[in-house]
Amino acid sequence: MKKIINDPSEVVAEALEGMALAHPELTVKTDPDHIRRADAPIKGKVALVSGGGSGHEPLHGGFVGYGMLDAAVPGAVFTSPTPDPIVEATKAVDGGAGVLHIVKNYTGDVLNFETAADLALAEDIEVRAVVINDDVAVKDSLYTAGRRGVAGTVLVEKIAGAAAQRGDDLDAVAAIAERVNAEVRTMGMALTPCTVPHAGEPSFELGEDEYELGIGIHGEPGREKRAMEPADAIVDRMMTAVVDDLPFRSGDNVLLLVNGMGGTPLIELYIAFRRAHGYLAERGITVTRSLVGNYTTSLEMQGFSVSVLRLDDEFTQLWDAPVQTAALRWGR
Amino acid sequence: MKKIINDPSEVVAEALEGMALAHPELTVKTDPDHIRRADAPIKGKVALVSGGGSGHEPLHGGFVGYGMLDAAVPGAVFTSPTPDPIVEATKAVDGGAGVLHIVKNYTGDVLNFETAADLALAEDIEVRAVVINDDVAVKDSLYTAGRRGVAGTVLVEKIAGAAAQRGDDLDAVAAIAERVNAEVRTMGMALTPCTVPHAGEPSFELGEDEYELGIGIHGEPGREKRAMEPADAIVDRMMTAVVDDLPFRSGDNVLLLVNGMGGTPLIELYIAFRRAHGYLAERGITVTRSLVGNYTTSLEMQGFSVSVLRLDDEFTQLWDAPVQTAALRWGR
Amino acid sequence: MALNSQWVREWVARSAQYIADNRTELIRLDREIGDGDHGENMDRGFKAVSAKVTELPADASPSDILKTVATTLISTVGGASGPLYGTAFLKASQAVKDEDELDGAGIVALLQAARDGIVARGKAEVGDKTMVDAWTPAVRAAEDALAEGATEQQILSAAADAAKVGSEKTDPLIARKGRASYLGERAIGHRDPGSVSSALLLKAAAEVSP
Amino acid sequence: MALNSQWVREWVARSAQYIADNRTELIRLDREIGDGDHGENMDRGFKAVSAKVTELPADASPSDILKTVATTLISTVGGASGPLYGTAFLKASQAVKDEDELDGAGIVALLQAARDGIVARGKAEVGDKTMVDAWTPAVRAAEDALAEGATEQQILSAAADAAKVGSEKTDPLIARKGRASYLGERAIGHRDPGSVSSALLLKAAAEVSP
Ligand SMILES: Nc1ncnc2c1ncn2[C@@H]1O[C@H](COP(=O)(O)OP(=O)(O)O)[C@@H](O)[C@H]1O
Ligand SMILES: Nc1ncnc2c1ncn2[C@@H]1O[C@H](COP(=O)(O)OP(=O)(O)O)[C@@H](O)[C@H]1O
Ligand SMILES: [Mg+2]
Ligand SMILES: [Mg+2]
Ligand SMILES: [Mg+2]
Ligand SMILES: [Mg+2]
Repeated sequence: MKKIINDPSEVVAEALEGMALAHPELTVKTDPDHIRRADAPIKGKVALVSGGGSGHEPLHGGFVGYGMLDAAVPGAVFTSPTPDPIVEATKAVDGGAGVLHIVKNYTGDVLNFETAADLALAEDIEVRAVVINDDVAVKDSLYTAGRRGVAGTVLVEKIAGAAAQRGDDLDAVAAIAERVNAEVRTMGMALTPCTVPHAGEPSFELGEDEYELGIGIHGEPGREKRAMEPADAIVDRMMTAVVDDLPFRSGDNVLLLVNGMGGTPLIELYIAFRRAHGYLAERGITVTRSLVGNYTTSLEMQGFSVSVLRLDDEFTQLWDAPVQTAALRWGR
Repeated sequence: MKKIINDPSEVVAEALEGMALAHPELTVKTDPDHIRRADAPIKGKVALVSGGGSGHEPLHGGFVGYGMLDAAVPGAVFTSPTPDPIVEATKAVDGGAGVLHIVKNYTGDVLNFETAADLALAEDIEVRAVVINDDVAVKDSLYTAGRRGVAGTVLVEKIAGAAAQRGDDLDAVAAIAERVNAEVRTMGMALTPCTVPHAGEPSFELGEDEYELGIGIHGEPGREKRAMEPADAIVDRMMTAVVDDLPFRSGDNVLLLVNGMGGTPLIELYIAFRRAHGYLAERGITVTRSLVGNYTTSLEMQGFSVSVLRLDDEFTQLWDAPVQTAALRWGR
Repeated sequence: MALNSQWVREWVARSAQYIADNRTELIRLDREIGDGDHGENMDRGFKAVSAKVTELPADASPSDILKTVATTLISTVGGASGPLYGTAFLKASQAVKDEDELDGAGIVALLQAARDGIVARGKAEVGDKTMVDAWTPAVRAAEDALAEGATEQQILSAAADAAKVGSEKTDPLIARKGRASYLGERAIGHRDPGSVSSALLLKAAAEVSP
Repeated sequence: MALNSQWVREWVARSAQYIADNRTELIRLDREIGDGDHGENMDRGFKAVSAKVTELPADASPSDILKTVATTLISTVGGASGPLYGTAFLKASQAVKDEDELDGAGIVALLQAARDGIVARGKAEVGDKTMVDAWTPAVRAAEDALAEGATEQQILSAAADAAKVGSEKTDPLIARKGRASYLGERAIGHRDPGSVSSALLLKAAAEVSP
């Protein structure tokens, strides 16, 4: 394991220090760790708080700012944060209009955010939670912990963030977040595993001509190992899983996100985007908004995910609305 | 070699197709390949054209747009483009006020841009070239091809692009570009090599506890292999080379860019940023502007570079001016 | 021999030691079918617990100590295991409230409460390949031992042995809760890390019991 | 025997074949001290050259053919070698303008012009570890052979042999031009890829000479 780190146990703390130094427009707190808008709390605005294990950067800290999150709570690498910092962040950004927790669907995240919400409620803060579960690689059934929350989370945070910024109330913001979650589907793959700093060894093994299909964002093994094949064939497999699931239909307008896992060069993401776009076009589905880059990563893993979100006019407007965060910015 | 590609010889063409589909605000031409602002040529505005081998994405295509480049010309992976597409792009974006070529200092790039400039001149287009050579890892002497152009190029493109956008004439834009180049210094390192698609094998070898110091952006071996050490020690070595070179002095205000090589997780870049910032602070040098992310990459290489640019009020203003490109965007 | 607060303190200390000793193994197990952090999470948590418990006043009751364990685990472990073990110790603390000494019935009540807390939070059943597969057989064995008139030490030993067997029995299972459930059949052949840490905690409890 | 346009055509075809055959080796050499694309660049270029030359009218002169080689290399190779080889063939084309047949003096003039073109563009001297280390000894050997009254074939063979030796002599050098110059002493022990491709081109020229 070679990494640009000092002490494995200081990775999150030192990265937060770096973020604080690089982004004076953010307030970065340690003990307990959280990142929030320097101008929070904003009176009368619904506040959005998200969080989860570290190692997915820029998720979530890179999405704190105007038009998106009010605070992000990073846990240890790939480990849900504990309730304390979630409560702390929730209290710090509540502007009196309530707080929406955006939680990726993992047992740890759900349980810790639940406890935090109970504690916040005990201090008279109104909290609602939306649990994101966009990953079609995992069967959602009685026999699993349910689908995982992956790259679709970014789309929920952007669109719900814009709704909060325009002044929607807590019910409305929560409803929009739920609706985005209901309309987005994601599937991922990996060429290489990743190594959690404190573990020191790769999360799984892959042969020189294998890839892992249906990977999550925690270096967990995926649905199946497959023999390596050309980009277009891989994308087609992923898109079939995504499109058939909702299902997306001819005539739909969609946002297409091709998300790098952290170690994939941008040139490859564009090659994947090309085919994903072609796949949709062949089915009469029109890509009206696009995003290509590293948004929800898994440390240095090489691989990518495709997310498709069905857009309506409101989603499109909220997507286009100004956003000013470290990792996503336009309109101001 | 595992990559998200189809045919190694189609990598650049397919990635350009992907870019065109993802960014309708760009005009992407093939045969010969170049990317330009859809609204080019802009009458009366000095046009900026850059280019070079592919594999450094988002450089240069990701920096085409309002306030930055008017066109980018991608060559094959790590191979300078030939003169034809450079001439084509130059003609397409010339708004009558002349064209500035921003060229990274490699023999191939310099020669091909020179030929292109001659050919453009023959068609009565005024062309000036600025050759970027910010890499302190290479000794600039009679005995080398001179310093390489690396991540500092992004800063030149942004600041000169803003000068052109505010209406400066060709002499003034060229002078500002030269001045940024004179005030910026960069040094890079790598944890892993990268693999050029058509080569199929890694560009160099590195042991499990070695890193390569003074790496360029073409997978070329660096100044020396060193035993792996903590991030802070690595950053200190790089910063010493950078700071002593100009030299930067106590009282300077600077822009600090920590640039990922393509395969480095953002969390590690922030850890490096933290120490680079600390190193400067200890020497009385103030970081007033920051940039952290993958801006000038070397395919999937793991590693990073640090660039420091001495800022004056004009540079700061031009840096802050609105920019709207695929990879750098603010203020609109 | 009835167990007092000294037993709880020693249980905590021995648990912390076992978790530290097995940190790498728990990481390895979690890497196979999870995300590779269970050993790190638990070690971070029990190191914090050890420190906190040492700071407690000498007259802290078993319930007080267990409550400190609970809140410390909740605020330091994170992940799925943090809230689950946190709830377990919180419920255990409530089950032995106002008791200075725990007899066999007290011990069984403590274990039942812990197990019920885990099930209430995590909704897992036996066979779902989680820590419940260690806890439920442990509780049953403890109940049986109590019915047969066993000593406190024997009750805890029975629980610890059953937990270990229960944990081993997770090997052939497909998981229905937690991260391993994403893997479907690929989870077969791997032991659930949370069941292993649970068995370690119960082993510690038995070993320090006089 | 004087050489005509047929020789130039065959030279091109044989060169393209040698470059294709040595593509991987040129890539390997360039990976050691450069950026690993020389074989790919040259192969792309000479494949294009072959196609273009085939399309030329049957009565194209040596100069016409060499000019097509030049412009095709310039517009397809890229990198450092593209403009350098392009200029070399452009100057060679100008040196044999209006000649249908090249005698010994014509061949030497062609080679001199090519070498001078490379030096004018790249500013490298012998010993800088570039393709000039193949071309300059080749030109000298050709000049000597001409002075000694050698045939066209002998002149080209002398040039080819000298280029090969010159290329081998780049092994111990520190580079002063091109990417390998960034490496300082680490370039020692590696052969310059451009000198190898140059030696291949000259070998092809000699072999197809009747
Ligand atoms: N719903 C659940 N009920 C009971 N135990 C669970 C449940 N989900 C997960 N676990 C336990 O938690 C363990 C994993 O803990 P840990 O690795 O620390 O958290 P995470 O899965 O969040 O990384 C699993 O091995 C399993 O025993
Ligand atoms: N200034 C120069 N003069 C002569 N030859 C040069 C010069 N610079 C580079 N070369 C030649 O070019 C070769 C490299 O070509 P190539 O790999 O195709 O281009 P690049 O270096 O741009 O990747 C070197 O091996 C060397 O022989
Ligand atoms: Mg975890
Ligand atoms: Mg090259
Ligand atoms: Mg885990
Ligand atoms: Mg090369």
